[in-house]
Amino acid sequence: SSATGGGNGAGASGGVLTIANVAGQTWTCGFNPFNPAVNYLSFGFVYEPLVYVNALQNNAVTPMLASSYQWSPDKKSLVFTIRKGVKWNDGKPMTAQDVAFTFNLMKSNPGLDFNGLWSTILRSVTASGDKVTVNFKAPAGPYFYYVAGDTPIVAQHIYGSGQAAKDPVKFQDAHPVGTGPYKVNPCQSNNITYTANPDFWKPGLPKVKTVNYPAYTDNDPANLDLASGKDQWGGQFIPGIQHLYVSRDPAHHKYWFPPTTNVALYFNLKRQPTSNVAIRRAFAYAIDRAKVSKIGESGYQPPANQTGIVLPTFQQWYDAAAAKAAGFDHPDPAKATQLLKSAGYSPSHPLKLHVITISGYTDWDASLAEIKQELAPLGIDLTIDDLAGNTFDDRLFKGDFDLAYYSQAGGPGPYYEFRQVLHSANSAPLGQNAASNFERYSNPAVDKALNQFGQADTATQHKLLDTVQQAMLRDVPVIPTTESVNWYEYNTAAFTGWPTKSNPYALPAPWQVPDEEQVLLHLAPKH
Amino acid sequence: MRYLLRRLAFFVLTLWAAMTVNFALPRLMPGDPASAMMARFHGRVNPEAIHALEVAFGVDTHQSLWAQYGSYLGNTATGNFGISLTYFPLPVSTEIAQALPWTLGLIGVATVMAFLAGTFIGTVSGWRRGGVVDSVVPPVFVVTSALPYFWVGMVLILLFSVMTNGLLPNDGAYDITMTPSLTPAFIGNVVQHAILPAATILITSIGGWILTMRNNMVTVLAEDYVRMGRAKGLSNRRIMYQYAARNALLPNLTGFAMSLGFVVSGAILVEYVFNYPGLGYMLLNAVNNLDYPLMQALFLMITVAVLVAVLLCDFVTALLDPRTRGA
Amino acid sequence: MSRHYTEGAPLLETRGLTRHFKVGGAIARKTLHAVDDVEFTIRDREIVALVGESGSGKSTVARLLARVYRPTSGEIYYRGRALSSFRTRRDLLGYRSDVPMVFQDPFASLNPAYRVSHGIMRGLALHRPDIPRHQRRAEAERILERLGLDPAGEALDRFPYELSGGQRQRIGFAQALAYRPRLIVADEPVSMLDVSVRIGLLNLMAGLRDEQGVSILYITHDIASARYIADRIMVMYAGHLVESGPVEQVLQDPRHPYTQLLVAAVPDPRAELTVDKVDHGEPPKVVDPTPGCRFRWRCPWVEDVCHRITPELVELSPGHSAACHVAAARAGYGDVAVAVADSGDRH
Amino acid sequence: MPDAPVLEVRGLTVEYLTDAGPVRAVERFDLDILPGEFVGVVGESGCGKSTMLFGIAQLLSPPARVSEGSVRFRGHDLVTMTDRQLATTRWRDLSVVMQSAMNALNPVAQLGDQFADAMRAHGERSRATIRQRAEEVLALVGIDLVHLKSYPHQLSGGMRQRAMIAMALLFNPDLVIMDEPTSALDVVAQRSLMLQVKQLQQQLGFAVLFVTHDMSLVSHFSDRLVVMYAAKAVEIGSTKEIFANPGHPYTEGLLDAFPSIRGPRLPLTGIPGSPPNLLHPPVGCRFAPRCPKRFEMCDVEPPFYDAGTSRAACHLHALADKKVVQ
Amino acid sequence: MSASILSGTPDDSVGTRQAPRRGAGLLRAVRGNRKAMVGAVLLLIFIVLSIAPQLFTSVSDPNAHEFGLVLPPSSAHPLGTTAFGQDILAQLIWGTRQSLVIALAVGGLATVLSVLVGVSAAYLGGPVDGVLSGLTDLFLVIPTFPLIVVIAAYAGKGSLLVMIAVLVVTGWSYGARQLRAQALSLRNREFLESARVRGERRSYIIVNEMLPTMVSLILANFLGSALYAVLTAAGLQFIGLGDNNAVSWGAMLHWAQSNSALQAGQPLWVIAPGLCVALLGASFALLNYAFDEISNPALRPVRRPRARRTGS
Ligand SMILES: Nc1ncnc2c1ncn2[C@@H]1O[C@H](COP(=O)(O)OP(=O)(O)OP(=O)(O)O)[C@@H](O)[C@H]1O
Ligand SMILES: Nc1ncnc2c1ncn2[C@@H]1O[C@H](COP(=O)(O)OP(=O)(O)OP(=O)(O)O)[C@@H](O)[C@H]1O
Ligand SMILES: [Mg+2]
Ligand SMILES: [Mg+2]
Repeated sequence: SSATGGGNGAGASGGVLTIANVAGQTWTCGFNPFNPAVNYLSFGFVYEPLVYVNALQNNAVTPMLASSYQWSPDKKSLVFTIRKGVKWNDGKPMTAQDVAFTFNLMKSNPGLDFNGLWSTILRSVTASGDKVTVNFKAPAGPYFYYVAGDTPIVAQHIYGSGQAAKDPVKFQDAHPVGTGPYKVNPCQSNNITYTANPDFWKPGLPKVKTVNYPAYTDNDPANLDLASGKDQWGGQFIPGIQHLYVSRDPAHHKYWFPPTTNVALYFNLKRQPTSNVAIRRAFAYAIDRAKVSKIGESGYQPPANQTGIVLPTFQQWYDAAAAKAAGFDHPDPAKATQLLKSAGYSPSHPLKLHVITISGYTDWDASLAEIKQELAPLGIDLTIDDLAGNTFDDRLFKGDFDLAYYSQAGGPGPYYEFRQVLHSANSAPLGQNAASNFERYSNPAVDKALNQFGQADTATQHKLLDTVQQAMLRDVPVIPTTESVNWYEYNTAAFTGWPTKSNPYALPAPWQVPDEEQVLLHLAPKH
Repeated sequence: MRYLLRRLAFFVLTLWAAMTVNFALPRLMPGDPASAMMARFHGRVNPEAIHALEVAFGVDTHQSLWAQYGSYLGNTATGNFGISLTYFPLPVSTEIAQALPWTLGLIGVATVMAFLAGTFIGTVSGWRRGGVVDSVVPPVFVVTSALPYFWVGMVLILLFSVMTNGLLPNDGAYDITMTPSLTPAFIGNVVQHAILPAATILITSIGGWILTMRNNMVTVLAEDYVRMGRAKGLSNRRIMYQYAARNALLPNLTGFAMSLGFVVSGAILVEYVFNYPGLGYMLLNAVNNLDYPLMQALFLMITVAVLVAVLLCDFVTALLDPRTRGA
Repeated sequence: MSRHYTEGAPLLETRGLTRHFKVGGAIARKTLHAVDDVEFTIRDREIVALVGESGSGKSTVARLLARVYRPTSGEIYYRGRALSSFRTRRDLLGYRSDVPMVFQDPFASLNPAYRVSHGIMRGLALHRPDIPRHQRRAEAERILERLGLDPAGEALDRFPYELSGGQRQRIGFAQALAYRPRLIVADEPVSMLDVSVRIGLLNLMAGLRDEQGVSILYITHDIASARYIADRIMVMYAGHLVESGPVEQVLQDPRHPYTQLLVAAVPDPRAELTVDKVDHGEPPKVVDPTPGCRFRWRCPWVEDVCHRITPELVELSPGHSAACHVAAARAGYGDVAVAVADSGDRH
Repeated sequence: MPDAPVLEVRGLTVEYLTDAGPVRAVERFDLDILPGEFVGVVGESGCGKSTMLFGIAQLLSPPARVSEGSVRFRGHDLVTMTDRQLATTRWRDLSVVMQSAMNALNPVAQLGDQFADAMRAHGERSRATIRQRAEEVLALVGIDLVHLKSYPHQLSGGMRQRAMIAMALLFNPDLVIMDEPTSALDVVAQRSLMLQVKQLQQQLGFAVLFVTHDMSLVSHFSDRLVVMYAAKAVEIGSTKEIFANPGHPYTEGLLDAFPSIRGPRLPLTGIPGSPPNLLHPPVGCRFAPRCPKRFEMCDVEPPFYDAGTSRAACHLHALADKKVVQ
Repeated sequence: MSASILSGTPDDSVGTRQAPRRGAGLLRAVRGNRKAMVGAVLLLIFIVLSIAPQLFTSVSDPNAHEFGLVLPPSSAHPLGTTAFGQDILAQLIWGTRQSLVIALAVGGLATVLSVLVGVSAAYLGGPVDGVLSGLTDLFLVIPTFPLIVVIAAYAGKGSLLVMIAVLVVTGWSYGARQLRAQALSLRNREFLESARVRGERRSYIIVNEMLPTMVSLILANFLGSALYAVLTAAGLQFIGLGDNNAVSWGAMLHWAQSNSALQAGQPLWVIAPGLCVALLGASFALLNYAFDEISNPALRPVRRPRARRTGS
């Protein structure tokens, strides 16, 4: 078989690209694009969205299966024009019917609807001719990303019959039939080989004809294979990356870690004493985010800022003036001490709090250890409780914590994360599951700003998010400490066209769905 | 025969106990598969996904605890361990079937090798009591038997892989780019990958066998029947194996069965250190991924493996020791 | 206390003393008849020897008397009072101090973790409340001196392994003597000792009887030593008492064929070898035995009746009894046995 | 040369190397055994009887070693032989019956296999011959042939001892060494086994070296008697004569320690005191500390005196003007 | 692992063999045994380190991120620093305490449990024995480590107490089995019967007559459980199921592993704490083995006579 073509360090010759992404498991050879455990193996490679939305370039849109789209003025209806001449890789034509089918499949199978579109916003999806009309229950500007950019389109003739129709949730999809640039050919538990789809609708693409996706179960071998040049596209944390990776071939071994969301300390706002804003502000003054970033995250994840805007990714949304005025941009232990004193705490009478975190997230453990050390001399005695994942969730969702260390999914812009973290609709009383507003923040002004965001024009949108940032600075409901990044290492020896800081045409990690399709379409062998 | 029946009864009882523990554990803890799955994707998926997951896992319809216990026992007995979270939607049994051969291959072979080699060295050391071998063996192997498995593995990695620029592979069961097949190249690759982890198990577990075998030998050698063997003019080889070693082996064999649990425990860490795709590694991965169905099935599998080995030892003991047959 | 006891009753008497053991697993449960229907008496100031081959139940009798085991059936009377009526701890302690036991193995019967004084001092504490604590040691030394252990104080502070076998066995007797016993149950007290010191202990036992009036049940399989110190001898075979009587009489004129075999087998350097027959007899079957004489497989005199009826102990001459159909018949009791057998009301 | 001894032991000395220093468990032991002779060795527990036997048979294992002396068996010195040379002599010409058959039979092998073992070690290959010989010797000692397939734990103590003796007779040896073969049995079985040994010995004509601590046991069976005390022989002579007329106070004491069951009931005294610790044996005569007849000379180690019928190592004979031998 | 002299057959005492006595005798025996000496000295060093770590390092909070990151060994940091800027040597020294506490606590508690279960099973006999020894065997065969892992995964990371509890629960069975065997062999020993005949109560016999004779086995058991505890705890901490924020060798190993210390050129971060675990384990194992030798002279090394052939 030809599956082993990528090995032996010289993978680049012959245009074989090998991906080093630690999945922590061997491949199940299931490619169901709706299964979040494996969707990064098919969505982007085989399945495609209607459009591509670039989070790094202010949501710039690239048409994919939809050649164009049109919003209604009230943003309650969206019409896609489906690209002509696109074929499923089994030779059948892809039509607007397939698109409508995909959305309606999600409607009849909530187990597929991972963005909860039907339960929150979708009203109906219908096809006629080459048009697909999507109707929303409410103005749905921010949902464009989920509907158009984050929904894989599947074929009706596959998912509408047989095994797939019976239980699409548990459907393995061993031989995925999609429109994307690659076909699975073949899949083994230790390696997936993707070969170029000759009938791909963008002629001449992809230029890289074969992609190997080995199943790395652990970081070390993936790191080694990247370092040796055996693999060209990496997506994980490499400790001591200079020593381990870059120095092996400084000319070609590169990395870029664009941040996307915040890692934050969530306060329980419904519990004493964390409901006391003075104490929260004391935290914000006390924590040296730069040091947390350096020690806890080896400096790879940059320090966050109190506005909640991920920098530099979402730089244009940043309310720099407000941030400066608030004074959280550098640690100020004196202020923290004073605030604590006003709340009645001091090193001799310390404030004792527990922070919960997830067992196994060692970088978070290290960050928290650093935070704990920074707070101790000021009179805050932090105890770190490492909890098993679902115990953690249970307590986080129900609000059973003083502080929690956590990070949310976010989206292509700060709005998404703000909405998740701050909107009161995502909150719940203590003891009941909150959706994402775990600190249980409730501020009508913020809710209103977030609600208006969908219909507003760009200038207004900036104003609205300024309001939110000011609330963040004033109320300190959460403290962003560091910024989660897209881990990305790349080797320029054999391939060109990599996304870079100066050409951020997509989020660059190989596991970033469906951005990886854009990268694959940009890459080209050097010779 | 009665002896074996008794052991069989014990086997069944232990198995039942392990299964019951397994049943009880998740029910004592918060959460369900959907939230566990959710927890796996921290920060990666939209919070709305929880609903999708609950549907996907068909989170428990309300059944009485006894009914659940009944269907659990039934399912387990028929090899139905549920659906893995890590490998959703594959059944756990499929995953285990993939890992089992590796564990049996590596740990089984290494453990049996350690046992055989240890028994042999112990035999020789005990036989030549006070000789050169015997003056070195006890202190050295007392120390090696106290080494932490995972640490030995890491030291070996350092010596034979990191410092020697990958002289021996330290990761996985075979090169990730190879296709499993029965070709010499692939088998050679597998063997190469097995060297370091096997060596780790060997180094850390052999001491125990050597020491107990040596001590048994020393005890047995003082027995009159060994002297009798010499008096009969038998060759040393024959006395050593037929008379002394065989008798010294019997208590060791039971010890072997009894301490298998310890060895397997250590081997789990070895698999972890070497990312060896066996049950132990899978177990720790399942722990990291909060894959409870997989975890439970693995724990049960490992228990069964140990129990079967124990049972085998019992059979062999019965075969070698006529005294147990009547008992 | 003595008011519970019957005046004039023998010191110790057993009636139908029986002890069975369950052996084998739960599936194949069998009953081992270690002691069956044994009756004897021991009087004051008397050494009674109990002999018999290995496994015949001698030690079991000793343990029954020392209340280590409870009888399966039958009764032991101590000075006329049934042992089963001793219920309170006080009563029991009283009996224990009157009837101590000396064990076969002088090493095994002393706790290796303690100095040898431990057993004696505990015995004094339990059974001699009249002696105040601080005088116990003096009392212990006194006892040891009487047993010929010199210097007593030093011996008391030794650990068992520091003493020779003979010394240890003396400590064993000292423990028993500390209670002021009436009857010492001595289970093969000298068999583990070297020949050269053995006789010294036998002399000691005889001295205890003569000087302190202690009775001793002396269990042994060394018939010569039994003859040396005992007044009476009892012979056990396979859980049954097969012969008993004054020691000289039994040894000069053994009535039971087993006793005859036993006596003939005893090596006596001062006498000629008398037997030249090889006896391949196997140990008797005491697991689920069938009625009949248990010696019948080895018996040169075996008759039909021996297979059917278990012989009873019959007094063949004053004080001398044997349990053998043939011997009884020869002594003129045969008709009785056969008559009883034919009437079929035994077994 | 019918009268040449089968075994000549000269100055045999055996030491145990212990932490506390060497323990001489057998010291300068001399003994000749003529063909067909039955020699008994008596002595207290721990006086070195077994050690002496194993020293002769070259069966000692560390920490014991023969430090001096020679053991000439049919003219060849066993002490200097190699393992290979020893192996051919063993069992074929010189066999051993151990103290406890319970431990001397391999618990995991059938009786028949253990018989076959010995025969194969001496070059017998034919299964039929092996089986036939095994049946013959079992019949000699009166054990049912079915027991060839039995494991030791399935036999009674007496049967095991007899099986051992049968095994010792597989090859018609010249000398059978027996270490208290009856001590685990009760009197009746003991007597019966001894009778059997005696009968076989007379029938087959091998010599026997027999060790026991029971004086009375040897009295009827042995032709010659060796009395050991504290690692040394103290008296050697014809059994009958020694019993009639002991030449050493220790022998006297031993005889005095056995009550008779037929003679008059006499008070006996035994021997006061206990045997010496071989790590620090008394200087001079080792029995002196316990000896009722000790006198000044006893501080010097006594040589063997010709005490008329026997040879005894006691200075009393010097007083009686007896000659020193060797 | 073997019967002690205290329960040996009478001939053990014959002649020159020296049986140990409690107290002074035991000490003397330890001093005479080289393995025991090495083990004892090692243990002593660790005990001293754990009692007074501040005497050996100037760092008072070894987990503080107060130094440069990933410094190579130097006179200021003899073993270098971690990726978090912690002094490795200081962490080692301070980490001794937890390992030792776990070892001693688990060793002690597990031994108590073994004694309770093993001795009562043997002494009471009958159905009680059946149940207790069945339970013992069960705990013995069920592979404890995966069980602990599974439990820990459900229960979340344990505090020290949870860890000790889990190790005790899973670690007592081996000892209980041995103690039962020994107690069983003692049960019908004549000195116990002698005590019974003397009129002692059952509780007195178990506590005052039986246990003292099992001292050396109990001690061996303690050492065995301590060894088990040290190794298992380190393993658990290593895979991240312990308290990662604790000052312990296991936590050090965990951090080293999760920072790929081997690959990243910081082998000392892995080697040093592992070596400490190994040394502490070795000290227990050596002592344990030595006690075996002391209590069973047959196992002691012998001097092999050279001069003349002596058979084998
Ligand atoms: N606790 C017990 N459980 C089962 N069987 C027992 C027990 N004690 C004794 N027996 C059996 O009872 C029978 C009589 O034993 P006992 O010890 O009384 O014999 P003995 O005459 O003292 O023998 P020996 O001379 O060997 O001491 C033997 O068959 C023995 O195996
Ligand atoms: N392994 C040993 N190490 C040190 N001394 C030993 C050893 N074996 C035996 N001895 C000593 O050697 C002496 C002789 O022992 P041996 O076994 O030969 O005596 P024995 O006469 O056969 O005694 P028994 O009648 O008890 O069998 C004893 O004093 C004993 O203490
Ligand atoms: Mg008895
Ligand atoms: Mg001997």
